[in-house]
Amino acid sequence: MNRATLLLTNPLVLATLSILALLAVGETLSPGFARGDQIIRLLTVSAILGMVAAGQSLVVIGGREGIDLSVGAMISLGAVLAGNVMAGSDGGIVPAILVAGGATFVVGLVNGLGVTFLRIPPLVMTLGMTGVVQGGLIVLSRGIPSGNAAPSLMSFVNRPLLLGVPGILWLWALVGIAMWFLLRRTQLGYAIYAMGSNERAAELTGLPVRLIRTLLYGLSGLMAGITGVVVIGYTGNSFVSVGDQYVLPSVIAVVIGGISLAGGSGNYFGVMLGAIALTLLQSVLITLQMEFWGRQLIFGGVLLLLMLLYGRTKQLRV
Amino acid sequence: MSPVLEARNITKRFGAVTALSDGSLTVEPGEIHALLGANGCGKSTLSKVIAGTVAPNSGVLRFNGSDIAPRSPRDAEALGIALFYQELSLVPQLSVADNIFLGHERRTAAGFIDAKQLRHDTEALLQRFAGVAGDGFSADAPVSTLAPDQRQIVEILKVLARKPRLIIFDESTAALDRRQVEVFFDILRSLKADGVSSIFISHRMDEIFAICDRITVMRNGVTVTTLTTAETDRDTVVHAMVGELAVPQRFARNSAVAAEPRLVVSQLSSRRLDSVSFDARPGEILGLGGLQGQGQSAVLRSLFGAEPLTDGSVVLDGKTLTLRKPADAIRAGLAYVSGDRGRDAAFHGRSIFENIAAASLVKERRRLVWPNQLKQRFIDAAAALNTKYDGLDAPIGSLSGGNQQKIFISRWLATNSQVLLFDDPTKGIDLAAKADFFTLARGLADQGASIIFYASEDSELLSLCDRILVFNSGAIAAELTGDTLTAFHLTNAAYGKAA
Amino acid sequence: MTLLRNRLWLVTLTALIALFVVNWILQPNLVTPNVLKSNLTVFLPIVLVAIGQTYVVLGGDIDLSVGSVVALVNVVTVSVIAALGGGPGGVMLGMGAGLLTGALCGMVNGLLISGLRFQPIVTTFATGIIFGGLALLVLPTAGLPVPAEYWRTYGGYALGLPVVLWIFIGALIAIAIISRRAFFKHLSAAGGQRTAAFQTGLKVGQIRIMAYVLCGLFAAVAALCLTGETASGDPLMGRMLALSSISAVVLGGTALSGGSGSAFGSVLGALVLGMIGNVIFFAGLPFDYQTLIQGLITLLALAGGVLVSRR
Amino acid sequence: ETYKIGLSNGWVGSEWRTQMIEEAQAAAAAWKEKGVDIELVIQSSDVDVQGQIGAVRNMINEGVNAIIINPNSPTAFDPIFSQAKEAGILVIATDAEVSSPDAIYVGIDQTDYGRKGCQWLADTLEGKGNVVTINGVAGHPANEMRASGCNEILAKYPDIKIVNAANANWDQAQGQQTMQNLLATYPDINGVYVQDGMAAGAWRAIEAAGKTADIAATGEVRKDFLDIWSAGKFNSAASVNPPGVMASALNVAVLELQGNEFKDGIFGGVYGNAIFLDIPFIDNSNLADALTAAEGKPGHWSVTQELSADDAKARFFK
Ligand SMILES: Nc1ncnc2c1ncn2[C@@H]1O[C@H](COP(=O)(O)OP(=O)(O)OP(=O)(O)O)[C@@H](O)[C@H]1O
Ligand SMILES: Nc1ncnc2c1ncn2[C@@H]1O[C@H](COP(=O)(O)OP(=O)(O)OP(=O)(O)O)[C@@H](O)[C@H]1O
Ligand SMILES: [Mg+2]
Ligand SMILES: [Mg+2]
Repeated sequence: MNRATLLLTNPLVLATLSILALLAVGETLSPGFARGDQIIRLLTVSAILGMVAAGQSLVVIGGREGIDLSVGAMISLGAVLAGNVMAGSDGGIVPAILVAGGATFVVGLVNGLGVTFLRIPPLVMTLGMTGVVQGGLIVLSRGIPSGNAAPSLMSFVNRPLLLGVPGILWLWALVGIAMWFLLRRTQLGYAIYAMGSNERAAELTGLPVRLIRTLLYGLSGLMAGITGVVVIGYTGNSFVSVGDQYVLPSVIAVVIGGISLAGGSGNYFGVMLGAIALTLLQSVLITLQMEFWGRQLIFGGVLLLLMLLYGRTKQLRV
Repeated sequence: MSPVLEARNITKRFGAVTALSDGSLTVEPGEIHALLGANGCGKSTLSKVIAGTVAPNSGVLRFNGSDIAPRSPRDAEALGIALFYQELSLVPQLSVADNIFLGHERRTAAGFIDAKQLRHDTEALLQRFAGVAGDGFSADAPVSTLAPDQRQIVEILKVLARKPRLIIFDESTAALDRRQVEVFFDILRSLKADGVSSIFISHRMDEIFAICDRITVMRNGVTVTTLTTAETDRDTVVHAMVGELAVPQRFARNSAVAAEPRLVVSQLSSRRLDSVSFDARPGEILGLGGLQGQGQSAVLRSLFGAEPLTDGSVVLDGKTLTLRKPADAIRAGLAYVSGDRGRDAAFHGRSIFENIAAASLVKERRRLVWPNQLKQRFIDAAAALNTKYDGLDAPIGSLSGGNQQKIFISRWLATNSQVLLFDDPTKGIDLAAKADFFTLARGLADQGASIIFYASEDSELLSLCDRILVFNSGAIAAELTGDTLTAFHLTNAAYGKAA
Repeated sequence: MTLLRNRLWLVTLTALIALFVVNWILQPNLVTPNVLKSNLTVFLPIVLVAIGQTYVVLGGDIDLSVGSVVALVNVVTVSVIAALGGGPGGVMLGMGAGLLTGALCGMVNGLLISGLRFQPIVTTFATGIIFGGLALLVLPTAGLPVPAEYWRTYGGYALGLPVVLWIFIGALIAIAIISRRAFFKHLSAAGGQRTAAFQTGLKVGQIRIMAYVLCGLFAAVAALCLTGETASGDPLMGRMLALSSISAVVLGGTALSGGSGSAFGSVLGALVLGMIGNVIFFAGLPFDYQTLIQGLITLLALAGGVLVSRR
Repeated sequence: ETYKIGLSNGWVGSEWRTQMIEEAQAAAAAWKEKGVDIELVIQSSDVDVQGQIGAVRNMINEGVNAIIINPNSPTAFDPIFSQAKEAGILVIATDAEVSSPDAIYVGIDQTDYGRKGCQWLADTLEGKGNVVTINGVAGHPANEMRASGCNEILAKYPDIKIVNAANANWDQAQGQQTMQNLLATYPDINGVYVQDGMAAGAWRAIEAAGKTADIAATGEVRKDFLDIWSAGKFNSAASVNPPGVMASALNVAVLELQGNEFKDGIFGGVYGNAIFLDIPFIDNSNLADALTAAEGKPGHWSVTQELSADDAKARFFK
């Protein structure tokens, strides 16, 4: 394979190209689409998706068919808890983050325990957990005022903080750096790739595989909870299904970002690009003047095209 | 007589790796033809090209006088070619019978699977290995419940059930014990009598000289020569395989074994072990011998915390160890190298650096990883074994099997462990790599390490070990030292109760 | 224990019987022909979809698009029937068009995933969006009633037994036949160890496509049943079927990693899921606890099923 | 007197539905004072159409006197409602009309809901300007009816141009994101028709773009939003779909069960089986009243209205 094809099959390059292409299409369809402030708003939405996808990435890289379908319910849980805790006051932001993140971290750990110690397939465990968390939310949110976002949280998410860029984007950048550091500079990161690649071998080199896997699901929960806090900052208040729309996009962003669903490969920068590409695609579709079904066809079709570019599994005859 | 198979100038590249640059092979009707060569020289790749599993980049294949280009294993099978896959082609979830006749199920008139016939045919085939196949080997047993040797037998029977004209056996004896190999050889001979040609790939020189008519030797993806067994000898073959490299045959025993034991193992018991007690000294290479599956691997894995113990104690340097998980053993200074590297060692798709680093990170409790602090150490460890690789950032898959195994040994050299547990580490690696390994093992012992070494090949134990514990049914049946370190005593002890 | 390993559905059956007994206690008139028939009518679509999903899962894949396939088949069927004027011939053609649509959807999934080697989860999610979009194109909003004979027949009796029971029996016969074909073994092999299946000379690609087609077909039959139940078209129908069919498959003892399991188990799994809903209903729980309790019981059942199969 | 009444709700994604059921429960309790005992059998969970049909079947098997349903489909219940009728059970749909001749509908006219919102918009824009609409779930009957009611009005104004119609699935966050994209694409939007929770999201986007003074947009009627509306001095108005519709339907059901007969000629609607309730409308003229009514209520509380038993009797029965 020569350099050029190698470059073209690199997920990072592909995602970047998709982003540029989508921006060009958007700008052509509606001038102003690729304007600076508009791009920042798009990035804000991407950041929300990107943060859930961070947890999703860890779970997927960790292997054993890792996937977390309960992130949606956990975002809702985080948002509802955070809304109630901060109840519209700035002083409540820190406790809100702690409560939301803490609760979803625990839910995630339960997912992890089910997956590792009871050996329930992740798809099934997290799907089942979704039902439980949603049910819990309905019980929880009844009668309790579903709270409001604190003003500073809302301006952190929606208004420029530094250099014309909202705080949420700085936070996302921080998450990106933290993910890089975690995956490339800590024993935990090395262990995640190792166990994703070959669990048995990881055990035989002394890595506490089950503990780590449990922790990964916990971290995915934590990221979902924090995303919930961000979401309530974005929408102002919370409701029980606010997180549902992020579940499958978080998986798709991971795949577009070049992380194989088989585990043991990929990195978070690709996922960040994947989240941006996916958000852009949805935006471009909204600006298209067409019936809903037409947008659906294009959305599905573009996903398939992306699959064609780099979501393909290995050939049997090599 | 025209040859059954002619392969000429076959080339195959996997991305950047050239697996075959000139693979050629000619097999006569009714011949047992050995294909020999170091790890990674391309034997399996050539076999897979012939069997249609791998698409060659160029080259010519002729079968029974006409050009062929099998595009799938199905095509090859239709021609009468079958391959025993080195890594086996069994479906663990299906039963022995289902596996053997997969794709060849007899059907009733209505098109349903004829379960009765299937069972009947399977039992007829199993009959061939009756008495040597071990417990739990039946037509209905799921393959996932079988031991490695039993799986190899299923793969052999599966190949036979296809009634091919040419069979390639790619390391089909790797997990078989002596009695099983004998049965297999009988099968080979009867195939030969029926005019079926076989290509036999093995790293066991004795087997090749025992059964093969001719020997084709490959090196680095190129076929170097074809010899007639009757007209050649071991040394000639070895020279053809390794080129200029000399292979030391015996390794001087260490005279300076310390008197005080370092590792004292008493009364180890578990599902597979029955009160095993022994000790190991610094500077000593302690061998574990006996027929396969008598508890040798179980001892090593138990010592490493990878298999649960029901009873017993392990004392290292005067301290009693608690071995609940491998990390306990690693931090106490133990290391474990398995011969089944694909399953037990390789982080597929990850870099060589990551493959080496894992154990050091655990042993040294490094929470943070700064690659530059570790690189030199890893390069040194790999160099100690003459490992050939492109750089620490290359993926592990770019190396041949033998070189991969060297990396997995380097993984433990880098941790500077003092007690090394080797679980058939040379399985399926070539002679040159074995020689590198033996030299290294002896060197480590000389520097004061204790080595406990299990090998499925007796000759390896005899040439390397200072002392051998012979296992039978999970217990130590005999201890061989000094004058009793001979093939005769070893075989005797191994078969003591079993036969 | 080996008995259990090969007959995982026995565990599911036990759970089903337990739930049935609880249901019976809570609802004394459960064991009357009408109520039983009524329950079977409710469970039949998920049973059928779960059967189809089993074959895909056995082959080591997954189909998240079944819900949209059901919707698409439903709107195609009612539209064709309406276009042809609603006579008996039109109904037949409409049903035929529906089955064909289901098979085609399965074929598309199969070709993409097996032929072009796309990743199954994301691919069927994408095709699900596309099929859903097509359903909205065919019938933009719910409506278009089918002739009364259609749903009267579906809800009625034939040869002394309810039609829904005949369909259920037909489905059991179909899975019994499939499980005794070589195809079933080949599918298990393709899902259990794909390279091995390929090296053995199986047409792995075709086998996986066939599994998707079967899945599409069973989804289509489910859609025809739903059409009989709802007597009309609804482009948003069946949105929960994908995930609940996967739950049913897992409850029935089929491994999500492929290679082992049975469609019969999935039938039981689907019935268990349905009975859980019944028990929740008749337990008379406060309404805001219904979702939570249902979620907990379902999770416990899934966990329990997986656990037992591991022993 | 004792009646057993089944309440079926097929979606639990919003507090509106919770309030709907709570108000129905309160209405049932209120009948006790009149000497009528009402036992409620409630099914309220996220189900698809056949799941809800299952619940209705269970209610029939349980032997209820009446079933009040917020249906997940307008047409899918025809066969099961005919079975209910055969069993002598009164079926009343609320919130969304059903096609079954064996049921009646008691609720608001969703088309009129759309008409009212867009009439206000057209009046506010003085009959000219660029308008975008953000609708709920495509293909959902209530959404389609609201959209058609709105379009019917706007079509009367040749100078009003609908530049884009998007779908945001009745989701607040999607409403916000969609509005953001629309604002970026069409810098000269004058009016927005958007309904329910999506409206809060849309207004958030309008606020973020600093265009509250330039754009007239419909809103919604949860207390949260009323507060922001009032504080931000939005140019807004909203039709109210009161959660009390189910309670109203319950009152009608009891009256019917008691043997009262419907007046002649009161049925109308798409399927000729509907009796419509009034649609309250809130704009800046009566916003203050709505805020007074909402005082002390939780943030998710929606402006509501219930037809009392006596009023129902007077209006609909002979
Ligand atoms: N699928 C593959 N992808 C990439 N490289 C491969 C693949 N299969 C084989 N190789 C490489 O091709 C070379 C030849 O491998 P092959 O398996 O044919 O060797 P071999 O002679 O059978 O060795 P061994 O004795 O260890 O079995 C090796 O360098 C190996 O790493
Ligand atoms: N339509 C049916 N009606 C009744 N029982 C059925 C039906 N289909 C399958 N079964 C039974 O359900 C069980 C599971 O079916 P399946 O064929 O998957 O299992 P199996 O382990 O292959 O069983 P067998 O050895 O009998 O083929 C079998 O015992 C089978 O007889
Ligand atoms: Mg080989
Ligand atoms: Mg069977």
